[in-house]
Amino acid sequence: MRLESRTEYSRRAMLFAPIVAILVTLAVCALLVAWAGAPVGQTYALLFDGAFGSRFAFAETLTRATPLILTGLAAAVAFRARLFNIGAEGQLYLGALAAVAVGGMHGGSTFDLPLPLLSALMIAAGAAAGALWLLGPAWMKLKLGVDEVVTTLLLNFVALLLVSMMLDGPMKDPLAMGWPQSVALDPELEFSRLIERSRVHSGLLMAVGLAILMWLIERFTTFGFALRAVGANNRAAAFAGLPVGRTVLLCALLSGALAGLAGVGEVAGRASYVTTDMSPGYGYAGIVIAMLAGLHPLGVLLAALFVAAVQVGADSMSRVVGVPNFIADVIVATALLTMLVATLLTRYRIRWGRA
Amino acid sequence: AADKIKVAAIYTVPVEQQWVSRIHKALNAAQSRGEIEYVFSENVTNADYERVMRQYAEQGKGLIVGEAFAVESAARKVARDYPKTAFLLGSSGKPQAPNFSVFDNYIQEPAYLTGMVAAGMSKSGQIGMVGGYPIPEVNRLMHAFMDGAREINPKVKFTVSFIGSWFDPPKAKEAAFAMIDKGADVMYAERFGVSDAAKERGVLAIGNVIDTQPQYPDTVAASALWNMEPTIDTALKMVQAGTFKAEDYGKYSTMKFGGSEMARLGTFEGKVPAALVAKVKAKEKAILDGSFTVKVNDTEPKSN
Amino acid sequence: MTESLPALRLANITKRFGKLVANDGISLELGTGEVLALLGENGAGKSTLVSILFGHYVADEGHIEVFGQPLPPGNPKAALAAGVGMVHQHFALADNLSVLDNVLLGSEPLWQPFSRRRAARARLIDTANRFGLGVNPDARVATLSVGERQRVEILKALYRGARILILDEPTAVLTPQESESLFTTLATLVTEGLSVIFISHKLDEVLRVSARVAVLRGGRLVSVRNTEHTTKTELAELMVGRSVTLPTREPRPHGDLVLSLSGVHAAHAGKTLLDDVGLMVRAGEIVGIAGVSGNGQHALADLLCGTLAADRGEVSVSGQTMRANPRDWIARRVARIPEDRHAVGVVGDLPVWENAVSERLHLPAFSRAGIVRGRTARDFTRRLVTQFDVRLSGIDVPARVLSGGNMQKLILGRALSVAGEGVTPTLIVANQPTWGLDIGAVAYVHRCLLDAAAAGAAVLVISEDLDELFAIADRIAVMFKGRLGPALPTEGCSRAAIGLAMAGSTASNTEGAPLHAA
Amino acid sequence: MMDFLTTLFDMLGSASFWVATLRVATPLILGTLGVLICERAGVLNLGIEGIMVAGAFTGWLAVFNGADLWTGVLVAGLVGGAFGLLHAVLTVWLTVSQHVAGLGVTLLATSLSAFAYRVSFPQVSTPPTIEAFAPLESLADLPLIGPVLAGQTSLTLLAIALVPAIAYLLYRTPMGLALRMVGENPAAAEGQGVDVIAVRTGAVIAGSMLMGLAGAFLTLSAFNAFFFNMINGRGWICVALVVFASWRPGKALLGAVLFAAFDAAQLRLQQAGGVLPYQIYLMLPYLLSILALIVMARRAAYPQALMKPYRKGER
Ligand SMILES: Nc1ncnc2c1ncn2[C@@H]1O[C@H](COP(=O)(O)OP(=O)(O)OP(=O)(O)O)[C@@H](O)[C@H]1O
Ligand SMILES: Nc1ncnc2c1ncn2[C@@H]1O[C@H](COP(=O)(O)OP(=O)(O)OP(=O)(O)O)[C@@H](O)[C@H]1O
Ligand SMILES: [Mg+2]
Ligand SMILES: [Mg+2]
Repeated sequence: MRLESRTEYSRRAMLFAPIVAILVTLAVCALLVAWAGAPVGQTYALLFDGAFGSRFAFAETLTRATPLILTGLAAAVAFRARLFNIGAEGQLYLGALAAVAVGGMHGGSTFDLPLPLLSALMIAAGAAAGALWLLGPAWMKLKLGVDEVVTTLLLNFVALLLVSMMLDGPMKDPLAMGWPQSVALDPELEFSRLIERSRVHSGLLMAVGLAILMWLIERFTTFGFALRAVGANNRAAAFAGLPVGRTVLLCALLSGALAGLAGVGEVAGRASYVTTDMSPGYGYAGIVIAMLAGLHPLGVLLAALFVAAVQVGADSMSRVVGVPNFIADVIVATALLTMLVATLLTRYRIRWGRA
Repeated sequence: AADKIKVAAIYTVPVEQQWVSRIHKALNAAQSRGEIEYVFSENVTNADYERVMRQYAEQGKGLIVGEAFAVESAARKVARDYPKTAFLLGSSGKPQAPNFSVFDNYIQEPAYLTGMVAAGMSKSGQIGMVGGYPIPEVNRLMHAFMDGAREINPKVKFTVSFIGSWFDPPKAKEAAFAMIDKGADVMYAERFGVSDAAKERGVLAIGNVIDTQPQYPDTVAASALWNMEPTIDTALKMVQAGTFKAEDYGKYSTMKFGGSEMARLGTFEGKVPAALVAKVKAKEKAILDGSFTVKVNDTEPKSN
Repeated sequence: MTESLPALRLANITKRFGKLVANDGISLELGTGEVLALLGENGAGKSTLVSILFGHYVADEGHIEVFGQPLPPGNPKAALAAGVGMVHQHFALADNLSVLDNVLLGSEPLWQPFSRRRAARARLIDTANRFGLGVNPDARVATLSVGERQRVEILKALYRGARILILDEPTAVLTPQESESLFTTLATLVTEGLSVIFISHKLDEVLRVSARVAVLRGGRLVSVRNTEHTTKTELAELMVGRSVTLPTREPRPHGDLVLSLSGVHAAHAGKTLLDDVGLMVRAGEIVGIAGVSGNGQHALADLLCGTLAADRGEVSVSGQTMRANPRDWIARRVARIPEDRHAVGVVGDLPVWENAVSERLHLPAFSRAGIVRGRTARDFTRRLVTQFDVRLSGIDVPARVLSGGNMQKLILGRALSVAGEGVTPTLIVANQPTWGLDIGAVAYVHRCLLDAAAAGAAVLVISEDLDELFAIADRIAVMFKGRLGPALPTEGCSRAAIGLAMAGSTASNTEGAPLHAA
Repeated sequence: MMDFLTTLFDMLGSASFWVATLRVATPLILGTLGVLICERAGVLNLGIEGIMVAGAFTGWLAVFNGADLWTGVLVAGLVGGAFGLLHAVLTVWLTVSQHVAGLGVTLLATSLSAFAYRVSFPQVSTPPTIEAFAPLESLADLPLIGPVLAGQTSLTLLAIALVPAIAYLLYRTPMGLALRMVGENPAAAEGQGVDVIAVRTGAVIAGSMLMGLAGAFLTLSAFNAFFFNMINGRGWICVALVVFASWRPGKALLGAVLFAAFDAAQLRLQQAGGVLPYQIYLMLPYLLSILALIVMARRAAYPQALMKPYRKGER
């Protein structure tokens, strides 16, 4: 077997590859459903229904996509500069925590500010917390040559413990009857609903806006150029006089901030307080989304929507069909892997036989 | 079959987790009695919890059972949106009219009794306690247990540690080993893994929430059991009769209602000194007749 | 000379990459004990042809016979077994492994539960001695000089018992001495009955070592000549399709002092890179630095490109002391041409137009308030591409798809326009500016440097190719072990003396001029 | 402060501490060796976390269904190898992103195990158990290390024995050389007749088998039942430890033992009546690991072709 680079994009491959990917996923899913002893018949329709079939389903998919877009962007921008930030999960939690620290003082006794200002401060604090959490690993990578994959990964554990400590200590909600959760955000600071009687919140607009902004930055600014150049070939970038170190640090701040904002969105848009299990791995999913999107900020929007839809749809399908809901994750994983292969096949053709 | 109540449960952890397993057991029992049609979703993350609640409500379930602890406000919102559905959720908060009832594992009474057994059985006067996280549901039982132990032996020493996970028996086991190495000879088994360490080292363990004596006949001396049947059955009856309303079901977890009990001594019958058994029995009676109340303390317990 | 059965027979080999026909129906024979030279412009298809022969690529058409036996396509293992050994244009060594490891790989059955390393080591040393290819078997490849790596590559082939040896541009990065010893080795090999295919852009070498010359152009075999009956001029014309004249230097007036180094010291990780280096270059003057790779030229080039800081000493351009920051150098109108165009010269994944402006993107000409002025930059690139004759399908293609020669022209164009269009740079620092380029491209690069000097730029050329220095430099200095000898007028230098100085010998027997500072 | 120091020294001097350390280290040793083999061949395998789950589950399931313990170990290895094959097909044959494929394999292996467990045991409320490996008391008489080894099971000894075995394989056999070469310069390996795709595939499968064993240790030795989430980040730690180890088997052992010692120490310090929040103690192993990384593994020399897909005939 051999892969051969396609000289030009094949329209047919671009169209068929994703379809084949989805068919393979559905086949795997059918097998599992049959194994669990449930009828396979309607499974597919239910899956689609669960993600897009109703106003509620679609709203849920969008709600799920919101943090995924942001963590996806966080990974995309960092990976673009070859800064392998595996720590979006931790940055998300710290972002959420910082948002509550600013916006959770009941009655506003600490920050006696007008509401819009307080809101901006809350968002900024979340972004800053995420950014600073990544700054350490980025600095260690630049100055000490310590691998950032390892440091960001390990710091995820530390971040979560730190959050847990805050929730047991200074930020514990006295009204939560001892349950370790943070004080709640001032209700005035919560993001507004985009759709009545649903969980879609204006964090989605923020996420989409940031995706577009990130695209503009990468595409049209000198910083964006430096980012791409440093990522693709940092020696050449340094030779051309680009500030490699500054670019990496700035990129780290940006990436961490985006992940932090995912946390802000989850607090202000959905949960209104922090708990240690508020993110079902959004940070890790972000890496997958960024790679599926080929690190393209606008591609992240699509990839995040895709992942969210499969998650929400498959989960809801499992409930209707009556199979263990663990199947949802199996379907998500299969969909991811097949879609990954599909995107590869739009660029390469498989040639069978020797060599 | 038309009048079977449709019940859905939503758990944030797999059904093997001790706490959740008790609810699951009671509902399975009701199902096998033919009273209900029972479905559940387990391991539901708290970002998904609200959606799952709404989906079950939309499916027209008569009763939705679950744990609201980390998703309190979202759960209450859903309940408001579906006033015709009965909600019975684990929560330390108050019920919310008209359809949001709460329960919790108020089993501090048998925990107190098992503490008495523990202190009475300990030769070293050192008791080890390994927990997952210091949440109120854990803390209150640990405190009651410690109070009970101190009643028998005021000088008893406690070592407490939390492993930061619900599902890491190897780690819980390590924590327990460390305590046993340091001289603890009775282990309070809040997590899976602790009794295994006790068994391997030949020391005693005290069970919690579930009864594991059949698995560790020579190790588990006593257990504080939580029976969810009184809670679930009461709720089912009310739903059936159309009289379900917002109530605090906490009391159905107490000994008086059969919601909790100290498990029979079983294999330890005869191994526990008669004098100690008598003291425990007396205390049990005092609790049941209301002359003794076990203090509820939800703060994080510390080693001493 | 040749026996009845050819060592190698290529019949009608055709290879396409997409629409491009890299090899077009090529048929060739190689006799036993023969050295056949393969010539052609950059991109003519030489590497492709030998890669097919070795099994890296699979030909779309045609077949190959080795000693009369058909060779299965696309299978390096089979090629090795048939006695074909290959030394790649870009070395195929693992830097982190030892020489022995690199050589040993693949020579033992994969599932053998042990490795006969001691025996292998002895055999390696033996082979090395037999062919005069001394290397330390236990050295890590990363620590070896380019010449030593070359030897390891050849040893790899010989160790496996190669009967046919393919050398793809083996001398491109070798010093004259190293080349010399390679030729001696080749002679030994041939007397032992090996057959050799030799690829080079250097016509003198080709004439010297080969028995026959095959010339490729645009993927086609255009001619096969007996070496005795051909000339450099004829070969150059066959390659390029027109006559090529290499520019030569003419006397020029020298102006003010531009570049001045004095007492410069640099070290890295405890190793001295530059040791008390002093140098002056005037406007309109071309100074060449000769030396064997690894004697501090890298450091000198880095210093003069602003990517390395001196520990001590004074570096100034036009009287201005310089800091180790590329932007400072760019701002002082220094044109920099790096040695490794792929790794340092361009960002291969980015489009040509972005690479063309990368050095000056931060200047108001190409950006405002951090926003790139895309149209201006592209217009500029289009002019640059036309002016410097960079052949490409569009300025939006990634720079990596340019051939070596075209990539070099792009870098040259970018560097020479650092001062802004139509303005001459103050100083040009060119490191190995013609590595791997074909004769036409070399002529072009030399022309550009000479013209720039004539227009008043000070030019510093670092090169291991003495022909190049003698062709364009006004003065030549030799670098050895971090020290720089005095820059002496080219007229007064002899090749032999410089060659000796590069090898570290201070014996100034020929002309009597001391070439070393020490 | 004095108190703290006495506790510390008491702890370091006690055999039981080292027994615990070695026990905690075992899955890390196996997992780290697994990652090491994959990465030496140039393939990042973030599937480890999930492969460990699958190994833990299937090894346990086999024994639960009546197989003997060693068969369980074998099953775990084979299942790990199967997921390794999947990862290899994706990353080595199809050359998709190694990051995503790894995270995908982790999600797939984890969720498939959970799904299979629930389909096989729909009604359990207490996880069923098996008879696990017992500690080898016969070793107690060995001098010095006897008391430490005696607390261990055969799987721990196997893990330790694998360290020199893998070092031998890597540095003293043709296969090991080929494996290192495809991770350094696949094109060069190809040029010397080595089938890069085959060697990489084999390495990923072999490495993943070790990851399967690492998981199985938790259900067949450290504990006797399978729980969801019981791997609890141990796989990720292995990925970090490989960098710490600079891709050397001996240092991998050292790293795993060091991390395990931090973890064992953390539990003991926490129990010594800490005034600090328990989370601080739980953080210690991670923070100390980062510190150790800074001290020991700065500018780690990566296998040069790590994460670089090899496509024949491309340059
Ligand atoms: N892997 C490849 N993919 C696509 N095109 C290729 C590839 N390799 C070579 N080519 C094409 O084949 C042509 C011949 O390239 P080749 O490397 O054989 O040239 P060459 O004669 O060796 O040049 P040089 O003297 O610069 O080394 C090139 O013009 C190039 O476009
Ligand atoms: N991956 C690739 N895809 C498409 N074309 C390629 C690729 N790699 C090389 N080429 C083509 O190969 C041709 C020759 O490339 P090659 O690298 O052999 O040039 P070169 O002159 O030998 O450069 P150098 O010797 O300096 O590296 C170029 O024209 C380029 O278009
Ligand atoms: Mg070539
Ligand atoms: Mg070339």
